[in-house]
Parts: sequence; C-alpha cells; structure tokens
Amino acid sequence: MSIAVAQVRRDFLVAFRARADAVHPVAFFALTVVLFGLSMGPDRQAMGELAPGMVWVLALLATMMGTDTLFRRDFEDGTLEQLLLHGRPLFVAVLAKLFAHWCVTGLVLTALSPLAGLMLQVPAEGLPALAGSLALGTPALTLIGAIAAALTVGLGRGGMLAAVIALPLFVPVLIFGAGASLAAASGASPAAEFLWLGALLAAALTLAPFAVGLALRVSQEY
Amino acid sequence: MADPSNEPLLCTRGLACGVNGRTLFEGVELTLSAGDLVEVRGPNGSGKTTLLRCIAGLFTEEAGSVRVRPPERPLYLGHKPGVNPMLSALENIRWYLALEGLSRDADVCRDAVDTVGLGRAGRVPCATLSAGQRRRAALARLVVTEAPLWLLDEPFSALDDAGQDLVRSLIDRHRDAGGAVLCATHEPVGLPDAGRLELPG
Amino acid sequence: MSEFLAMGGHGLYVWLAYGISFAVLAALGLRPIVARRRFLSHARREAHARRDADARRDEQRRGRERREG
Amino acid sequence: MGRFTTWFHRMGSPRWFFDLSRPWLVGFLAVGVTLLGVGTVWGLGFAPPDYQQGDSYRIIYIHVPSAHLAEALYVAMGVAGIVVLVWRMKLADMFIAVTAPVGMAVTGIALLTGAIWGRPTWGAWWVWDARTTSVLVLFFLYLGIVALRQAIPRADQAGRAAAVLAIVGTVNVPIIKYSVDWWLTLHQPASITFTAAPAMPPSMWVPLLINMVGFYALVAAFLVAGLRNEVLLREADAQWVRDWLERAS
Repeated sequence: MSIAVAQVRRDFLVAFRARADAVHPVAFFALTVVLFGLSMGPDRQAMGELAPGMVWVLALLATMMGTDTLFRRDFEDGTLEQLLLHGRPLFVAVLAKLFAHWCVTGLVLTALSPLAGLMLQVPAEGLPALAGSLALGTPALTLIGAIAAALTVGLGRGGMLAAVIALPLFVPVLIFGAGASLAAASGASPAAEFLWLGALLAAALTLAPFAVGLALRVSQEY
Repeated sequence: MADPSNEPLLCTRGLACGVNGRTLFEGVELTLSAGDLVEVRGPNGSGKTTLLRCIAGLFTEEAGSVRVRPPERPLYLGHKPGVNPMLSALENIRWYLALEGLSRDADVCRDAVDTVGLGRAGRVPCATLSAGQRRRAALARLVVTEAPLWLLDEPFSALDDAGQDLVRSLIDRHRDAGGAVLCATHEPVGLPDAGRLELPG
Repeated sequence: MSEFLAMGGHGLYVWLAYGISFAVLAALGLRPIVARRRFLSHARREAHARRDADARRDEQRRGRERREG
Repeated sequence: MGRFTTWFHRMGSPRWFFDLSRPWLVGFLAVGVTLLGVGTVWGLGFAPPDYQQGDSYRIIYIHVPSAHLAEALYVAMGVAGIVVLVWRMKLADMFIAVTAPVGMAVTGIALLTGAIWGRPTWGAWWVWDARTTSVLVLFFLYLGIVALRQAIPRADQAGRAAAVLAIVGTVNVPIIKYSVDWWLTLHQPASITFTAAPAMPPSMWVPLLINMVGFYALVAAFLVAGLRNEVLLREADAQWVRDWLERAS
C-alpha cells in the first residue's frame, strides 16, 4: 500500500503547490456567473428559473478546463512514463491524482455554488440542492473528463479535442445535476435526481480509473 | 523455466520497431548479462530512443520479443527528466523510492541528492533549477535504484564535465554490483570493454 | 400522381427528408469506389516507376560491365 | 485449436478477409438496394396515411431505420474495440476506422430526417424531443471518435485510442438514452410523441421492417467495400497486394 500513500501525498503536495493552476477554473466559474448575471437583464423570476442549469453548465466547463492540464504536466515532465514503466497498478495513482485535483477545483466550485446561486436569483430553498448536486456531480465530471484528458494528453493541442470527446459523456450527469437543482428550486423533492447522481458517481468511481489508466498507457506511445 | 539467477538480464530476439509502416530497425539480437555495458550508436532517427523505450515497455514492438529478467523493472532515464518541477529533488526521489517499492527513509534520499552534487539546491522546487541541475536531480535515481538493468538515453546531455564523470562512476559502480547498462549515446561513453550495437540509419 | 407528390400538403418535408437521405447514401456508396480508383492509379504509377528504375539500373550495370570487360 | 477459434484467428488476417469478402459485398448490395427500393415505394405510395399526422409520418421509413442502425454501428465499434485491445486484431481496428465516418453519416441522416419530420408535427425545426436529442448526442459520440483518430499521428495507436473511446462510449449509450428520455419525456410539453412503433397496422410497419433490413444490408455493403480498401491501403507493400494488382489491372 506504500505506493498508494506516497502517490496520494505527492499529488496533494503537487496540487497544493500548483494551486495557482487551480485558480483558473474557479476564476472562470466566478467570472462567467457574473457575466450571466449582468447579461440576463432585470427579470429576477426568469433568471432564478434558468440559473441552476446555468450554474451546472459553468461548473462542467470549469471542471473540464482543470482536468485537461492535469495529466499534461506529468506527461511533459516524464513522471507519467516512470509510473507506467514500473507497471504499478494505475488505478490507485489515477484515483489519488483525481481526488487531489477535485479537492482543489470541484470542491471549491461546490462551495462557491450557493453564492453563485444567490447572485443569479435562485430561490433560497433551491440552494442546498444546487450545492448537494454539485458535491455529487463534480467528482463524476472530473472522473469522466479525465478519460478524455488522458486520451488526448499525448497530443499538442488536445484541449479542445478533450472537450469534444467528453461533452456527450457528461450529458447524464448534467441532466440529473441540473434536474436536481431545478426540481428543488421549484419546490419538488430532488430525491430521484440525487439517487441517480449517486449511482453515476459510483459507476464513474469504479470504471473510469481503468479507462483512464488504459488511455494513459495508449497515449504514452502517440 | 531456466534457473533465474543465470538468466541474462536482457534478451531480445529479432526485435523490430516501426512507425506507420516505416520500419526503424529490425532483427535486433541483444543479450545483456551481469556487468555488461552496451552502447547503442546510430545517426539521428535510427531508432535509438525507440529501442530503449521498447525494452522499457513504453513502445509496442512490431516483431520479435523482449525479455527483461523479472522481478525488477528496468530503470529508464529518457529525454524527459522524470522529475516533477513543483517538487524538490528530495521529494521526487522519495516518490521514486516508493515507485520501486523501496523503503523511503530520509537519509537515503539526502545522501542521493548530495551524491549527485545538488546539496541545498536539492531542497527547492526543481522548476527553479537550471537544466543541468534538473538533469542531476534525475540522476539521483541512479544512486538509489536497485533495478539491475539500466536504460540510459543520452545520459551526458546538459551535463558539465563533473556531471559526466559522475555518470561514469555511477555506471562503474552499477556494473561492479552485477548490473547491466544499455546506453544510447552520440559520443563514446569512455569506459573499458563497452559492447556496441550499431543501428543503421 | 400530383396528389401523390403533394403528400397531403407535407410534400416539402417528405421529399426533403428522402432527398437528403438518399443523397447521403449515394455519397457513402461512391466514397469507397473513388478511394479504390485513386488507390489503383497510385499503385499502378508506383509499380511503373519501380519498373523503370529497375530497367535503368540494369542498363547502367550492363554499361559498366561492357566498359570493364 | 477448436473450429471456432481457428476461424476467429483466420478471420483476423486482413488478406483472408479480402479474398472472402467479395461475394458478401455483392450480396449485401443487391439485398440492400432491392429491399430499400421496395420498402420506400411501399411506405411512400401504398401505406395508409396516419390519422393524426397525415402523410408527414412517412418520413419514419427512413428516420427509424437510420436511427436504429446509427446506434447499432456504435455498439459494433465498442465490441470491435474490445477485440482490438484484447486480441490486437488489425481487422477490428480497420473496422472501427471504416465504421466511424459511415456511422456519423447515418446518424446525420437520422438527425436531419428527425428534425424535418418535427417541423410539420410539432411546428419547429428543432424540438428537444427525447429521441432526436439522443440521436444528437450519438452524433457527438461519433464525432469524438473520428476527431480522436485523426489527431493521433501513429496509426496503430490511433486505433487503440479509438477502441478505448468506443468502449467507453458504448457503456454510456444506454445511460445517455435513459437520462435524455427521463429528462425530456418527464418534462414533455403536452404535444404527442411518436415513440410507439408497432401500434401501427401491418400495412404500415411491414414496409418499415423491409426498409430496416434494406438499410442494414446497404450500409453493410458500404462497410465491406470500405474495409476492402482499408486492407489494400494498409497492406499496400505486401507481395499478395502486388500480385492482386497485376491481376486486377
């Protein structure tokens, strides 16, 4: 188990040291929320209805931005090939890396979401569901986005390509995430959506790391 | 199964690698036993790096076979340093020790960083080091590793004379301890009884 | 016949849909044929080039043998 | 080795496939063209109009087969992906390379016919109806594979990357379909949805079945033709291709 502990500690240290990188997705999220707030016009009620879906889409885009740089750094400095070389099970290393990365981006977005919700006139009873759905959704988005990022890490300008690949895979998480916050905002119980989000997260947690490990091994040889 | 102790450290049979149908090299027969040093020479694009990466398991061969004596995996020093710029040389070597499954006590790491001549520079993030120093941080692996087979891809690049002597001494120490080294270089390593593998252009 | 074309007033949509679909299917059908023809001409040109090169090399060798002989 | 495994491994060799696939190509083409012709004429000319939608429903005779086939082709790529990664079979890799663009075109047909059909039915060129939306997402899944394959310089690694994405995509297809269906039918405005397939009288669904088989056969012919070209392209400097060229020209 020592490799797992060492890997987790290393990735937390790197994520913490490279927190300047983690500011980009969060800054992007905050900025776009403000832009939406400005451009939506004065009608509070309309904005409140659309806001949950928008906050979710912005969180999705911000996560995608962060995930793409995630593997690129390890690929370019050669630590990724050392990991592959030693035939270590990638499952652990990938999970550790994504968890450290999520703490610095996804978790921050989730914490900011009530503030963003308030700014976009989301009714008060909708805020807990918005934050709750993001708490379950952003890790799933990170895991799924990581597959696309891992497939394109060996290519120079993989960024846009990773987004094109990940977009359709994000659809279920986006639907149930936005659905949960919209349902709560309109007073209905978001229980069904939360159950689905939990199921999607569980599936992503168990399956995605294998796909990411395989994708990293393949993109190593581009 | 042959008795593992006298099985060669590395044995390739009819090894061929290519990219998009264009063959880089073929029919490479290579056997490395304890104490061997083989230089891989050849013009640019002859596939020196590809050969090393193929043996390291980072490149799928087109034909032939590669047999690295288990259980240890080979050490691979490539163009990419394999050192995370956010971490210091010390932190990188701690991580590398865990990668090889060795105990990560502090003085082994400190000793390795000092041996490669980094000293205090070994404790600051590698991003702030010069290319030569970062190369030395990568060389720290050669001090701590227990991998019997070394695959070095142009180990002398970006190193001053002292650095190059350091590499030679590390290779000597490794060969005396029963290890083998496959080294891709443009100029001779300058060590006694080095074998030679010429890859056609 | 004319009311068949009119399709109960929805003629535009029905024929537009079928037109596009069969156009795409025709394109899918032609694509491999064009690719095959391009491959054949390319391969044939290469074969001729190789044959000419061999012929030229034989010519030079016979020339050298006559001079040395 | 058992009979199946020898067949399976021989199937893997592109040359074996090339020599054997000629009759399949002709067969699929003939069946496809005739059935599609019969089904289309029957569906357009002889099937009774729908009591609600009148004649615009006749678009289903091209929309439903193409949407059905688009999804089947994607899942087929997922299966081929497993064969590529597990047995490293070149033919399976070629199958993905050939099927991806064809599948995208077929999904395009399903998307366009779905949108055109939506216009008279729901009064708008694009309606976020569950079926048309899942076809749209499927289109992006295909786009991902085609774009990934083109972006990777090394051919066999492009194949393995596309295989990984095809498998991941195939796992997601049912999840996407369900979530889109749940989201859009749950919040469906009070307009009709045409998802009930066999509630039609035989004179309506028989041509649909004929077109379905015809569509599958015709596209199968395109895939076999594409695969034969891909085999020639990738084995271009092999001796058997040169001999074949002599005989062909």
